[in-house]
Amino acid sequence: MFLAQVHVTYKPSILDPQAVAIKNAMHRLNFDKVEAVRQGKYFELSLDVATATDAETQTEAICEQLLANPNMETYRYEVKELANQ
Amino acid sequence: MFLAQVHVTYKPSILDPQAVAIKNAMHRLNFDKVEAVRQGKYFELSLDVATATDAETQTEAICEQLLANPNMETYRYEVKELANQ
Amino acid sequence: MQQLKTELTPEEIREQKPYEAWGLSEREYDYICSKLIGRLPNYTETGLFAVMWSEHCSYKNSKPILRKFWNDGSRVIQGPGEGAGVLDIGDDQAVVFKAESHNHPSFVEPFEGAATGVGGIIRDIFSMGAKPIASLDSLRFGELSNPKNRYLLGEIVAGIAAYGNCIGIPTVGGEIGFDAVYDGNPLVNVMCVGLMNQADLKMGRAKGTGNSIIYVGAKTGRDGIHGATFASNEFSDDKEADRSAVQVGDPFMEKLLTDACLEIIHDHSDILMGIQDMGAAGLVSSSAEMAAKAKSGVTMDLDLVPQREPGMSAYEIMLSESQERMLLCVKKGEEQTVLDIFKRYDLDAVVVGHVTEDRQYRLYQQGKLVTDIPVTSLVDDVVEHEQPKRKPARLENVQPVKTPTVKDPAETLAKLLAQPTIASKRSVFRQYDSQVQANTAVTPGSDAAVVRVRHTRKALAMTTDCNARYIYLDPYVGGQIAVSEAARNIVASGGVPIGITDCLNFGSPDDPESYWELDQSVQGIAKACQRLDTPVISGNVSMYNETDGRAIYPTPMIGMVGLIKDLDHITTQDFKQAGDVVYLIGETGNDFAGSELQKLGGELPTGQLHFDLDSETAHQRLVLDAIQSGMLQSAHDLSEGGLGVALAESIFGGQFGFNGQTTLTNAQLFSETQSRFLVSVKPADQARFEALAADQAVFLGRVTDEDAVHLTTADGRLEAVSSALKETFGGALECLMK
Amino acid sequence: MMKFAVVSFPGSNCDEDLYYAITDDLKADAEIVPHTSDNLEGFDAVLIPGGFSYGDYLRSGAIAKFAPVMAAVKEFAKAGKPILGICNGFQILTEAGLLPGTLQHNREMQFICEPEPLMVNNNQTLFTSAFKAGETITLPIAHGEGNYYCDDDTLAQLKANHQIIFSYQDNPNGSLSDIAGITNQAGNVLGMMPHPERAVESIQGGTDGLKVFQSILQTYLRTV
Ligand SMILES: Nc1ncnc2c1ncn2[C@@H]1O[C@H](COP(=O)(O)OP(=O)(O)O)[C@@H](O)[C@H]1O
Ligand SMILES: [Mg+2]
Repeated sequence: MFLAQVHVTYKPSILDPQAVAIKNAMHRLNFDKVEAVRQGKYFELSLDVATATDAETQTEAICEQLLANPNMETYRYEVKELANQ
Repeated sequence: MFLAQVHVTYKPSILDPQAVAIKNAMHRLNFDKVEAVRQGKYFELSLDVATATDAETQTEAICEQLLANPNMETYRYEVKELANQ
Repeated sequence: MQQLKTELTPEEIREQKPYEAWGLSEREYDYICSKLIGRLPNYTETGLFAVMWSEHCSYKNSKPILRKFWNDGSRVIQGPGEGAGVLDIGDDQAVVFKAESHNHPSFVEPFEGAATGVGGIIRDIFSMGAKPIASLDSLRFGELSNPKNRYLLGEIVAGIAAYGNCIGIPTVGGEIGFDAVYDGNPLVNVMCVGLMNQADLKMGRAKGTGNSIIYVGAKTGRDGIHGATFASNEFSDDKEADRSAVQVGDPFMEKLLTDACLEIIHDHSDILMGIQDMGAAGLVSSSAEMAAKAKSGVTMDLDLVPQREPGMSAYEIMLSESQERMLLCVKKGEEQTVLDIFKRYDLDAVVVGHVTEDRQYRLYQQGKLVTDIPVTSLVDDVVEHEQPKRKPARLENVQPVKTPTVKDPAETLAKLLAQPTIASKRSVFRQYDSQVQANTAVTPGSDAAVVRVRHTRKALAMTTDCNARYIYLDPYVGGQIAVSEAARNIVASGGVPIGITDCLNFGSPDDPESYWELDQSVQGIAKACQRLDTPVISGNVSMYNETDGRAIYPTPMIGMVGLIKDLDHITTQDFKQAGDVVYLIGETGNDFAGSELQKLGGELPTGQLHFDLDSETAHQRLVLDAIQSGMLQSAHDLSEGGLGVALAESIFGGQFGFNGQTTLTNAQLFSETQSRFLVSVKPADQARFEALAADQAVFLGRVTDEDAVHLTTADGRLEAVSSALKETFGGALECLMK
Repeated sequence: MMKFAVVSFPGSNCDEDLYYAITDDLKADAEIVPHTSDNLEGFDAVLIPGGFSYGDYLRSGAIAKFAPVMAAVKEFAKAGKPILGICNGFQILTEAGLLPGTLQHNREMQFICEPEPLMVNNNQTLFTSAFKAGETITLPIAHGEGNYYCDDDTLAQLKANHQIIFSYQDNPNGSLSDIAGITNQAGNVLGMMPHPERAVESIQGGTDGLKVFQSILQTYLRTV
């Protein structure tokens, strides 16, 4: 069993109203040392495959087809083997 | 300048309809090796503070007060110093 | 369009012709150089010309045709040419509405494309000084057997819902049609309706030398650069990879913007000289148009424009189509009042320039004059193109269609009710908040939506309609039908039709057949509008709806608003009580050309349409009279699927059945003869109604509380279970989406 | 005359609807109070409207709970005065800790706007005294995140104290125990996902919602 940890974030040029709202909220709460906020989605997939390569191939395909919108998002992921099932 | 990378995820006991929907979508796309999906939010905060400890204190407070809902979410974060401003 | 590291010099532009990729022809470029500015434009200026001269901004191809529309009428306060049209509805109030297409962006990025489409049309409404009170969406997709279309439908609807629900404007109606011709080219048309006090009317004018130009709203980013020319070019498969036009909407920001602008309009009308939204071609089109309409000039300092990204060029700042931005012209010396209000709403607002006397359009960046051209060269001097027209060969020697045989009308009815174009759209419209503002009297699911005007006895009825299969068969007659069908929906709801907006979704104007279709349908629309007294007060043109050279059906969507004079007149299509008497208004012929029954047989639309504006107006008059004198329990217009479908739909609102008899044949139950209504009347009003209707209505049967429909025809019987029909109708769309 | 405060946050969109429900239909006094206000003196009840406060970015209600006015709302709650949060208002009250539990995404992950039949489980509250016990009413819902969740202990408590005021007859969103509306333990704070203010005139399709406001008014009149 493998665990894929996926991060999906907006491309830098895309307006992210949510991040703006969150940053404003932080400033209102006097966390004014926060200079910038980016936000994104995080996924953990447990994959029942034989090898790390399989896990990577699957994760890549899933990101491309489902988890990320290539028009405006980029993704990165890491795969690790899970010790005990 | 420090970068805090924050992950907010549902507590394991909570049923997350969004994760269920994503897993179902994966199975419909024939990614049937995906045994489980967890999803959450990911934040990157750039903090203009002097020390790593400061960055951690701030991040902890921000997570607690704003980024996570303690009823159903947990959070974890890492702080690292940014090389060049 | 990727950013060029170093901008081309004017000479390099002349040599390398980058403007051609931006949609400006060499002939236009030469004309601009020699006739309009007398020199070679620099890089920024060339970009400005390219967008401002695009079809999307200038209407250069469609203007000669749009002039054929009819926009008079006693209620018209503002016709086409402003953000939206305005009609008088009495009591010093006015209704404001317009529709807009977002077809191409919604294909490229369905969720955000549709969402920003909603955002854009809302800005057009409140920039006139009106509070947006309702939206409608008119959508077309390829068949749902194609997974891409299921994806597009899901995302587009979610995008419309996300934006409309958040901003708090009820989405009260719309329509969805399916046909393979929309594969790869879905249509997303959104209409917004606003309500205002006539005294608050505002225009997009940069008026009064020395007055300030104020930028407000979202920061400018590199999104959507060349969106306008993008929308004006047909797209083919390889352009599916073109990602530059993606914009993300922020309905929260737009809500603040709406409230703040309306507050300024109400409370500080005297210092607000003009206001306009930044739509297609963003800052350049809003500022240039405001100056052109006021016959003034404008000077702006681009360093002052709020920017989301560092290092943006003048070209990028001016052409950006970042959403949720407005441009205001405010009296010199009074800027602070306006800036303070925006501050209270937490919005960025900055004085970026001022109005000048000399009608020049000047832009400065980092102290350098980067643009200096006449305002008129960007707006008024665009050369119109009346394109060649040719009647398509398919419309020559049209053969009459044969009447289909219908053995078991119940089976045919069930099949029609399961057609996605006919089936209930509840699974879509339940995703829209249709009741926020608490004024919605008729929610989606009946003929027209009805929104009451609070603190009066009035209400507004609204609908969008277009049967493109008819337009394909005969754009002139089809255009008349589209307007008439919209009017029928308004009338069935108890309203007097008062005006229309439109979205003309067509193929390339360079194709003489497409251009002919555009011309013919506009003439048909104009004719019906004049007869029905519904002027065209606003609209939008979307051309180049082609994928790999194949055009969609010409689809001129009509958005109509009606005035319901008293809340008591509000009528829905649902039968109300067992025992009520049901009548069919209007004669039924063998009209299967373009019908859903024909489509069920797998045929492309063929045959000839029949339509008569005299019967149309007479029948509408009758229904309105009957409603206004309190005789009708329900009224439903007949459209796709004819009498059979209309009868079934009338039953579905309650738990009713029907028992009746007709001289029509089985097949005629599904004929789509125009100008018909199905109405129900209390037994006590039967004589009164028959006297009013004379020979225009025939008795069809009675509403029952049985779970069954019995209808004897000339050559058979329709026998069906009401609840089974309802289930088919109710579940079909969801089922196809799985 | 009884006076209602309708608290308005940036992004609230049912504030006017509530204002009109009170002034036009209940015929009581109401005032829209901005999020920046820190004072609720002079008001007899507080209404927290639906909408998308601060865009509902992050989590619905999460940012609104920090608005200046919320401190005053908490004081108001502590004083035992009536507070009604509707839709986004309910979400804000849970985020602010004035009500237990949270509202998650609807089970089907879609926004739902529809009239819903509801059971009035408890008519012994200041918000429901005008209803009959066990009465079925219909109110519109309009939300994407109305799927109520809390842990087992909380649920047991809600049940034991009769804090589940409204429940769905035909659970549209996956809410735990069909919960549509709950009060706090003291019974003076009600959060509900359905919109009573959209059902106060027959032209809106029903008037069941008016009784919620009438209950508040009657209770007030009985106590002054
Ligand atoms: N995309 C949509 N959004 C909102 N309402 C819709 C949509 N599509 C259809 N509806 C609603 O469903 C009902 C039936 O639509 P339609 O079949 O187009 O009616 P008609 O044939 O009378 O014009 C109408 O009330 C319409 O407003
Ligand atoms: Mg109709």
